[in-house]
Amino acid sequence: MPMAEEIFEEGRPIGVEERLANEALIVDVDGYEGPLDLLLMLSRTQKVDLRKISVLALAEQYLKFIDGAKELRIELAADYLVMAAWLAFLKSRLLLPPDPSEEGPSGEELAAHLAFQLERLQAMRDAAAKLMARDQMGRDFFKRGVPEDVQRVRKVTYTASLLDLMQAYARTKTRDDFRPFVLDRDAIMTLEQALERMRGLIGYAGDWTSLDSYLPEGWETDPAKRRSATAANFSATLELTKLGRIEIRQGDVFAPIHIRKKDQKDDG
Amino acid sequence: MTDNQIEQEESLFDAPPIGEQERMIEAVLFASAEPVTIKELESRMPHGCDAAEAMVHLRKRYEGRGVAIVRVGDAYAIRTAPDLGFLMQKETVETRKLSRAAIETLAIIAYHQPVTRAEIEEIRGVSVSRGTVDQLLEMEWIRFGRRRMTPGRPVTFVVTQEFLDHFGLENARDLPGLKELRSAGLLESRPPPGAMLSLTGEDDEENEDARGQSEMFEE
Amino acid sequence: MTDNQIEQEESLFDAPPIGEQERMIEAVLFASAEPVTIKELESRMPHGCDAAEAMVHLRKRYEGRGVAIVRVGDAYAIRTAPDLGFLMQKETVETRKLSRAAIETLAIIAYHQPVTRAEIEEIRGVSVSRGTVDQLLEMEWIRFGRRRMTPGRPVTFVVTQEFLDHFGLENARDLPGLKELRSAGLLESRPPPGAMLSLTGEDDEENEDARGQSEMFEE
Repeated sequence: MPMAEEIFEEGRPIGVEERLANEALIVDVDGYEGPLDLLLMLSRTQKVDLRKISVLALAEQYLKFIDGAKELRIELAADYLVMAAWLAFLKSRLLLPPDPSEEGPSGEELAAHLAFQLERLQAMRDAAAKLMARDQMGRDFFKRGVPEDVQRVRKVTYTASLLDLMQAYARTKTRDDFRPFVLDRDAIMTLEQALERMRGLIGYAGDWTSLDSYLPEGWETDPAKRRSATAANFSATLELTKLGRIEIRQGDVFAPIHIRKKDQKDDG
Repeated sequence: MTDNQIEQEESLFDAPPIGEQERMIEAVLFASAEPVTIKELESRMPHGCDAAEAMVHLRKRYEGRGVAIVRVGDAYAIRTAPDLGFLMQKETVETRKLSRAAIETLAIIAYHQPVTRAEIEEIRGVSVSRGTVDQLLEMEWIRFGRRRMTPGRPVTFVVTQEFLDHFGLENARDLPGLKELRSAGLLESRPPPGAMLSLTGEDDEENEDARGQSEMFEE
Repeated sequence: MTDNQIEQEESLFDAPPIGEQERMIEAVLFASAEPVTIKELESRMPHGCDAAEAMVHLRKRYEGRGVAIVRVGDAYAIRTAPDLGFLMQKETVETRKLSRAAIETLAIIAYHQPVTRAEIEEIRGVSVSRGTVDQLLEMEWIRFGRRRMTPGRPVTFVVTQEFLDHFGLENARDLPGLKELRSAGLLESRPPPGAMLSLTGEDDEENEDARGQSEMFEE
C-alpha cells in the first residue's frame, strides 16, 4: 500500500481533488484499530518479510503519515500521537551512535521488539483467518436435529432406623400414659363410624328428612358428643352425596339440612 | 469428440453413486429436526438421485444397530433402538426419612400386628391417612393380613419380611417391649402433645387429622 | 464343574458383549446434540462396560459415512460429514457476524490460552472492548480460566469445548499452524525491553506462567 508515502510527499502542493481523496483516506484510517494496526499496514510498503523489516524506515513512514494527518487537521486519537512520540524517540536512538552512559534498552532492542509485535499481530491475524476458514458447525457440518434428552427419573426411597421405629412407638404410647383423657374419644364419632351408620340408614330415607334426626341414640344430649356426631354425620352425608347415593338440600343459611335417598334409576 | 469425452460430459450430469446417495440421506436424516419425506430428500439431493433406493440400503445398514431408521407416516427419521430406551434415562435415587405419621403407623403395625386401621387410629389418637398406608404398602414394609372376623370384616395389616430385613429383625416379636423402651429412656421423651395443641390446631396430629379427612373427600 | 460351566456362570455377571456396547454408545451419541464423555457413557451403561473400547469399534464403523464420530476434548459426538454441508441449507444456522476485533480476540485466546485481557491488548495494540469479550462469553466460545498468580491476580480466558466443537477441533493443540507459530517464538509472552527494570519482582512468575502456557500445548 504505497499511498501513505505518495500522499504526504513533503512540500508538494496538493490540489482540491487530491485533498478530498486524501481526506477520504484519512477518515478510513480512523477505521484502523490503533497505531500497531496502522504500522502493520504501513509495513506492507516495504514488501519484505516482517522479520527483515526496517523499523527505522517504518518509523519515518509513520511520522510522515501522522504529520500529514495533522496538516489536514484530522483529529487523531491520543494513542496515535503517543506512538508517534515514541517512534521519534526510537528514530533518534537508531540514528545516533549508542551512548554507553545512557540507561535503558538500546535502539536495536526496541526496534526488535516492535518488529516482534508486528510479526506477532500479523501471525494472529493469519491464524484467525485460518480458524474462520475451517469447517464450522451449523454451516459445514451439523449436529443432531432431534436430540433426545436424557430423562431424569427421580426415585425416592424412604428410610427409617430401628431407633426411629421404637421412638415412634414410644411416642404413641407416651401419649396414652400421659393422657388418660384419650377416653374422651368416647365423645368423638369418627367419619368412618358415621359413614357406616348412614349407609345402613339411608335405605329408609325415601323422603326429605332432617339430618338432625340421624344422630345416634345417646349422642343428642351431651354437647360434646352432639357436636362430634353432627360433624361426622354431615361429613358422611357429603361423602354419600358425592357417591350419588343421596341428595342434600338446605333452604337457607343455617337452616336445617335435609337429605333423601337418590333414586337408583337416576344413577349414571 | 471421443467416446471418452462424451462419457465424461454425461457423468457431470449423472446422479452420484448409490453409496454416496446413502451417505447423503444419512446426513440429512441425522441433522433434520423433523422426519423427512423421500420427496424432500430428493429435492435436496443432486439431480437424478433415487432417495427411495438409497433409503432401502440405509435401512438395511442400520438393522440391529443402536439406532434405526423408522418410518413416520410417509417420512423417515432416525430413532433410538427400542431396546436401548433405558440408556435415555438417568435415575437419581433420593433417600428421605419417613414422615412421622408413617413411622408411627408402621411402629403400631409392628407392635400390634395383625391390626386394623381402626385400631391404629385408636392407638395413635388420630385418623390414619390413606396416603400413609399406601406408602407403607408400596415400600413393601407392610401388607394386608387376614380379615378380622368381626362385623364389617375389616382388613388387618402386618409387617413383611422386607420390613424385618430392613430393621435387622428376625421376628417382629424381637422388638423391644414397652418396659425396655422405658428403661432405655425412650418413654420419657416429652410431655404429651395434643391437648394443649388442639386449641391452636397448629402443626401436629390434630392438623394431620384434618388432612386425613380432607383427603378422603378428594379423588 | 467343567470349565464351560464356570464360563457360563461368570458370563451372567459380565458386561454385555462388545457389539452390544457399541450399539449402546451409538444410541447415546445419536441422542445427544452435545459431546458425551467416556465417563458419562459408562455411567449410563450397564456395570462393567468399556465405552472406550466400544468407541474404537464404532468410530471405525462410521468411517466414510454420511455422519462421523468426532472427538471434542475428552468427549465424543456425531456430526455430519463436512462435504455434505450443501444438503443442509434448511438446517444452516445464521451465526452472528463477528467483528474483526472479536475474531482476532478469539484467535489470540485460542492460541495463547490462558491469556489475560492485558496480554490480548498487548498483542493487538489496542484495548479490548467489553462488548467483544461479552459476545464471546455469551457464545460460550470462551470462558474464564484460572486467575494469574501475578499482582492484581488478573483473570485469564481460555476457549471452551463448544469452541472446539464448533470448529471441528479435537483439542486446542490441533489449531491450524500452532506448531509453526510456537517454533517461530510468536506465542511467547515477551515483555518489552526495559519493562524488567520496573517489574523485576513479577518477572519470575511471568516466566513460570509462560512455561505453563507452552506446556498446555505439548503432548
